[in-house]
Amino acid sequence: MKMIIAIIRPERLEAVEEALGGVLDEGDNYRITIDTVEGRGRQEGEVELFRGQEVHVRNVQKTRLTLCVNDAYVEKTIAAIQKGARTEPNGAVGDGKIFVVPLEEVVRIRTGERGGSAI
Amino acid sequence: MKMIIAIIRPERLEAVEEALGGVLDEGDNYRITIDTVEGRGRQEGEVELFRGQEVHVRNVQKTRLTLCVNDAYVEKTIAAIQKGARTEPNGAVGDGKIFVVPLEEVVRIRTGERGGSAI
Amino acid sequence: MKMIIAIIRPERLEAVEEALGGVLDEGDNYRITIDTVEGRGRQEGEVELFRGQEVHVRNVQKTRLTLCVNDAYVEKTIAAIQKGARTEPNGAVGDGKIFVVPLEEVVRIRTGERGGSAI
Amino acid sequence: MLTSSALVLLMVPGLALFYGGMVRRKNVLTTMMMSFVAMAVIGVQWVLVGYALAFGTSQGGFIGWDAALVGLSGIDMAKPYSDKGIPELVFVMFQGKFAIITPALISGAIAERMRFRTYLVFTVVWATLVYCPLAHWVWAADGWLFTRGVLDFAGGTVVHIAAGVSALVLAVMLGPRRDFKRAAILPNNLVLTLTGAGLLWFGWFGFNAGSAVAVEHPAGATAGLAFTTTQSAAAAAGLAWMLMERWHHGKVTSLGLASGFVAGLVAVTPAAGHVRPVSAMVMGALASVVCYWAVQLKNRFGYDDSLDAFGVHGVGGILGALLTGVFCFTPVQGVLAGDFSQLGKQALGVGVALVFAGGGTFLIATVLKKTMGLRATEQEERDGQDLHVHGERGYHFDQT
Amino acid sequence: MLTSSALVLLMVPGLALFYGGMVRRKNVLTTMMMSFVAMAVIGVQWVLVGYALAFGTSQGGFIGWDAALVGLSGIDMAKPYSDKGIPELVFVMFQGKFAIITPALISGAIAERMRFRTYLVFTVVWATLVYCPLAHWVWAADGWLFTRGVLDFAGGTVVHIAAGVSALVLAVMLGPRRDFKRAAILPNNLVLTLTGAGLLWFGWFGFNAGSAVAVEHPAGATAGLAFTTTQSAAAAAGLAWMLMERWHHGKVTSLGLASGFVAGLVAVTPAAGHVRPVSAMVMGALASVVCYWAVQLKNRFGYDDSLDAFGVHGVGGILGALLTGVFCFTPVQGVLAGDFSQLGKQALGVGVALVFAGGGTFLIATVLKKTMGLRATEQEERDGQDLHVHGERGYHFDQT
Amino acid sequence: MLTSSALVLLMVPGLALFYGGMVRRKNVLTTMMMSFVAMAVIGVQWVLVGYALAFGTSQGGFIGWDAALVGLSGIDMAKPYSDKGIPELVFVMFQGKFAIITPALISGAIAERMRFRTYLVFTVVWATLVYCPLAHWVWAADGWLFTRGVLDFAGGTVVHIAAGVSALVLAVMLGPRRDFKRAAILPNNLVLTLTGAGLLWFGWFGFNAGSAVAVEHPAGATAGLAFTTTQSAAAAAGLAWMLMERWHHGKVTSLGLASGFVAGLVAVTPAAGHVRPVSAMVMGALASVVCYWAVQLKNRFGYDDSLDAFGVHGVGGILGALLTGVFCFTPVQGVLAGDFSQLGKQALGVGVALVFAGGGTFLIATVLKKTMGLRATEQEERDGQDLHVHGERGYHFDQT
Ligand SMILES: Nc1ncnc2c1ncn2[C@@H]1O[C@H](COP(=O)(O)OP(=O)(O)O)[C@@H](O)[C@H]1O
Ligand SMILES: Nc1ncnc2c1ncn2[C@@H]1O[C@H](COP(=O)(O)OP(=O)(O)O)[C@@H](O)[C@H]1O
Ligand SMILES: Nc1ncnc2c1ncn2[C@@H]1O[C@H](COP(=O)(O)OP(=O)(O)O)[C@@H](O)[C@H]1O
Repeated sequence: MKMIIAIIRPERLEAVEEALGGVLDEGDNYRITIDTVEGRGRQEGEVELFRGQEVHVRNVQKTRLTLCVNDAYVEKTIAAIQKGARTEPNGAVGDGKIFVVPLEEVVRIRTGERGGSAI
Repeated sequence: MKMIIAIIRPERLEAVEEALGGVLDEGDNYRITIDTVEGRGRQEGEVELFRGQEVHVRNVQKTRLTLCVNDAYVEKTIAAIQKGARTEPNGAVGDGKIFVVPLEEVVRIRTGERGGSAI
Repeated sequence: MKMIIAIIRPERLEAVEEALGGVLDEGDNYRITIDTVEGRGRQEGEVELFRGQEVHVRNVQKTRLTLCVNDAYVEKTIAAIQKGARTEPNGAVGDGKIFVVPLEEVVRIRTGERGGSAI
Repeated sequence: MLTSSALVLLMVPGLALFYGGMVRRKNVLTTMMMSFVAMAVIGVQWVLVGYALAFGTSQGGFIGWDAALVGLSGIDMAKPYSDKGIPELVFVMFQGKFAIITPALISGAIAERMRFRTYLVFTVVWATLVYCPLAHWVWAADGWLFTRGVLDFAGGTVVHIAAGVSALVLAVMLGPRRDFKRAAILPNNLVLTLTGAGLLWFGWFGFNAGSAVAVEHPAGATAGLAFTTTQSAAAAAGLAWMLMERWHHGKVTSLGLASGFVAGLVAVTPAAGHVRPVSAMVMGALASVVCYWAVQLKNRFGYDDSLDAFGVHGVGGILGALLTGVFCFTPVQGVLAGDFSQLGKQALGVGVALVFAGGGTFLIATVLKKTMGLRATEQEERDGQDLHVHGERGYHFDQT
Repeated sequence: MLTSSALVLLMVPGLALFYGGMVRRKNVLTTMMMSFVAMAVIGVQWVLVGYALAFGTSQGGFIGWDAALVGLSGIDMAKPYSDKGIPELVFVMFQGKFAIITPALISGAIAERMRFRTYLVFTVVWATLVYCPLAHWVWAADGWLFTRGVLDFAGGTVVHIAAGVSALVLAVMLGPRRDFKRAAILPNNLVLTLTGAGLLWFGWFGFNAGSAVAVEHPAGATAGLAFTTTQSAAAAAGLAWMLMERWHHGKVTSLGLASGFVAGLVAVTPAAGHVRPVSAMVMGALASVVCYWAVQLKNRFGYDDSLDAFGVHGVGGILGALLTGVFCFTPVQGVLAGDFSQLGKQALGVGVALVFAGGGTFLIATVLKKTMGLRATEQEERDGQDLHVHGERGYHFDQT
Repeated sequence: MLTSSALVLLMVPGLALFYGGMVRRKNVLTTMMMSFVAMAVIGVQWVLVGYALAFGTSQGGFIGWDAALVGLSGIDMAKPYSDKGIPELVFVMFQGKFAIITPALISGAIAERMRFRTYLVFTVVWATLVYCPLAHWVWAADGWLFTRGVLDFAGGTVVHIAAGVSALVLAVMLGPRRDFKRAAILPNNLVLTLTGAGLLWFGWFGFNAGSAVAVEHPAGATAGLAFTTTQSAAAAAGLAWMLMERWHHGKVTSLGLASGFVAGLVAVTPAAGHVRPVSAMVMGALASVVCYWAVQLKNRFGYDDSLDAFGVHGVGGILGALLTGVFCFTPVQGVLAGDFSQLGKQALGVGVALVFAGGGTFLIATVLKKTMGLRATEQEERDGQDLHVHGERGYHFDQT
């Protein structure tokens, strides 16, 4: 089992959700956890104005997705995220990254089930 | 050492905190990190209204707990979270999950201590 | 590759960012993901007032940094965070912790690159 | 006068913000609605029957009635009200604003747990059976308390004492919120509360200065005096609350400053056109000190007056009504001039309001408890009423 | 009268809050600015030429003009306006507020997607070519609709119908937001919307009661009546919308209550000084019911009137104008008294406003579409206009 | 007049929102309190001694005093003020609002770093030693600047120049915030700032139109003129600031629009009843251009006028006072009519205000620096003063 953590542009969330719905078994009810983070990378931050003065905000708002999946689904999931999150046609700086972390155990609180079937 | 990540209902946080206080050594000063996320799973999202029109919000607000513990405490911690987070009497869809990730190193910034004693 | 997760005081972020800029190759463009969490540990929470009554808030606001780095950079990164995040001169309760989790794979969405070079 | 009515109307959003800022995010809308909805339900009730009950021809000093006033249909739009020189409709509207704001004040005590629909019904019934008679007694020319010389310039007794004691009764009957004293319950948005306090102060000038029209027309000297005492009392009260807090906890809170302002405004309400500016300052300062400690009582006795509707409006109103008997100098003299009789009359007014409004609320709430239930379900209380009752959330800051 | 003008000014921030709270966080500033900016651009336009066009010497009943009114330079500051006893400058300012608020109302239909600079240009052109003539026709002593006896007490036709139908035309021409119906679009901050509704109600008293000056001076009976009907209609409408929602979805929303208030206020605007309080309540309640269903239409027909500028102002305005012909009793009698002629006149006014404002908007927008483009870029729409157009974000809650 | 006083009071919450929205979240409450607290402390000071010092019997044109005015005890509540036909108490209250708002304006320069309790003391001392004398000089019938013919219709010199220059002196003495220019400091909530600007504009009508009573009673032509010029200047200034920004950065910010409004209102304050509407528009537009560049100076010279109290109020006030000498046409003629003498008088007023307020502030702040310390501790500045000084946080959006 793996925990897949992806950092994407907020505006691509819609497309990623659609792509995920296509590859994961549960259809539209696939499981995911989402939060909002600030990212810093190669992408330039925003410039805001305050009474005629430019204020450079180094960090950019990003959306972070966390999906825990069984090994068989890892590549499918990565591919779906990539497909949805990439800016057409060739990708752009700031499109984000996908990180894969090993996952040792999963427990479904409702039933107490563990492992692959609980995921 | 493990990093235990649990996604629970916000309203159960109180009960989980109580249960954790019972099993962890530090009593009420056990260590935890908490943030708020949006979750999607088998649970139905909220329905809100906007001028007579139903708006379906697919995602549900959840609370995410992160606890890093020594191996000996993993099962105790899981049990405590399960106890606190489960909707009586038989659990309900949306009660959440617990994920366990391997943790290779811990550093306490204040002292520079590492490993199990720093946790 | 490792995922380094650090919980620090919000007010030390500035210093940590500076220290990281010094050790990571990309200079000021090193990559990081930041979010805000609530922490509970040895540190006392805040006391707020509501019409003459003290309200104890157990949790403290903390900043969480996530940096994914190649193995060669792990110690440098830890050292930089420690340097920036520690309250002078001897550290204080609440300075935070650094956690290191194994990272199995990285994908750069823009290019599809994987592994160490994508990080 | 029309301007005054408009100002008083602004107190409703002011109160909604004041209260709405103090509750938790999950209840911000329901708390604000408890104020706003009074504009709708009492707004209709007042035109239909409320005005007739409060200011119709007196039936023995106990209640008003005039079939012609139902729906205001019998009011000649050009007819001036008694000898005041203003059209009666203007008077109806001005009084209507008081009728609207009063039940809304009560909502502060029951925030975050009262069932919304029961609250609505309570509001209408209370306005009809408690507010209208009391207003008649104190303000109508033939009202039995008015004829006995009880002074209530702009609603200390009718508005604040009545609302405050009813709030206390309801809070006790409802029981505390499920996590009262257990969890850290903190205001979701004190910016709203401060803004609300500002609007309340602004609107209060309409309340107090506008009430001068009951005494004279065109508004002039008395209105000026009422304006001055209102301003002075609020300022002194804000200062006193701040000093109180500084001494007690070493900090000066913004909620404290706002609460002080409101306490001072409440206390000066019955006195506004009757006392001197310096007396008003003393009244305001005293009100802050007394209300500050009254608010601490709830922790002592364990009732959950969520936003201190009783602690501020009830206690401040009682104090103000009594002190009016002490400091008044026009049209009658008070204790300060050696005359204790007015104080006695004021005490009578206070006593009657406490017993009548408290008792009335108890009866109404008992019936409602048996029929509709007073309290929100536990799930509603946990998740917040905004989502369950209104299908909304106050803020959606995370949408992309 | 000055006070009334000030109150009407407050409707602009009120509207900004009302609309600003309903959009998504990423567009909160641009939506608020669409209201505020009217204070700047129409504020200048009105002084320069707007007043001259609307209230200058009538050129055959179709448009006003007086070179001396350009920049208001020829107005003797002490000269009273016609026989109203108020200085003409005061009248200029009062009317100017109407000219400011009207185009701002339109912005509700095109929120979250119209190009900001095109909106600015549209606003000025529309105010000059659509609003000023219409105001002249309906309100100037020689205006051709006025002389035909069309009643529009405080702007039902000139303000609400004109803005509403223009809003609809623009919304259709712009097309829906890119994620309309696809994504869950939820209001970022209903607290703002409720507060805005409160300020609107407050300001509306200036709108309606102040308009009484067109009838009499000093303001008295008519102002009192207008105040009472305004209040009654809003209250009844709020209540009706709530009941509607309760019946339809089992919930009572705060946005619904606020929308009901506004719908009632819109409907009573043309009627304020002409109908009885009880009639106003009926008008308000009917307006809520009709607007509620009108708002549902957009889902049926697929146009995206983002914040229901047409659904509430357009529909409410039409209904109000027609019902004025039904319920009016002063200075003329309506259908209720068996006289259908006023209803006919009202229908004429409605028809003219619909055709003229709708057609005018269509022409202006067509030209602008060809020259400047009506719509924000897709990227701006995705990220929100706040950042792209204004270089700002509404909230920065995460800074340390 | 009472209404005007109430409107001016609303400027305090307006200013609190305007400033409060611009600081970082951690200081939102302390910044808002710096405005609100003036209602408490100056509210009391004015009744006790302030009014006596500013408007008591003149002691040689330099200061007023009347033992009978202390605590307003000697004012007969029915006595009209001089020949204005309003009760003196009304005049006291109207002037009191100016005394309250002025020190609050200063807080914009020192936001996010001045010690709160020192600010409180500063406020009272400054109001007594700087504001009251200056008000006496410029507005009292025997004030030495008044007798020399300096025009200051509604406080350009007494309020805005005095506050602005004092703000600059304090900002320089305090030094910049610790992360000034280093970190990205962004406004926590521009919605508040826009709302505040709206309330300020609304209140400013009270400021300017109400001041007409100093000239005539009942308010009429002059009030109408003042209202018109106020409106015109603000509109033109908003537009000019927008165009300026568009040209400079290619964007049009909401903060810019709001700042333009305020700059225009400031500039027209001394001129409101003395210039024509078109002149007011020119003044407003010029004020925006000049203030825009003045605001950029702080980056040049490195002082940290956090929210531009000097850049907008100081510079706008100076410009407005001088331009009054250029554009005035009633009761005296200005440069435009070929008469340079009024410009000289205006320059005298400006010079005196700059030297007196600037010097006075320097002295007071020097003493306070030695005794109480001007600056918050570094920890307070880091964490924000809300938590340390007030034991509160502005928003708790994360509670469940
Ligand atoms: N090594 C990393 N550690 C933590 N976060 C990262 C890392 N690399 C990228 N990110 C996150 O991903 C986001 C996108 O990265 P960026 O470098 O802008 O994209 P790209 O890979 O297209 O150059 C960043 O804003 C940051 O939040
Ligand atoms: N595989 C997963 N990956 C990421 N998050 C998950 C996963 N499974 C569950 N979650 C999180 O847990 C929450 C509860 O899951 P849900 O399926 O509703 O509960 P249940 O297991 O009772 O059916 C979800 O909202 C989601 O945030
Ligand atoms: N074992 C842990 N699991 C999860 N979070 C932790 C753990 N230990 C520390 N933290 C986080 O780090 C923060 C600082 O910890 P604290 O105990 O106050 O510091 P110190 O190590 O200096 O005593 C906590 O608020 C919490 O968010």
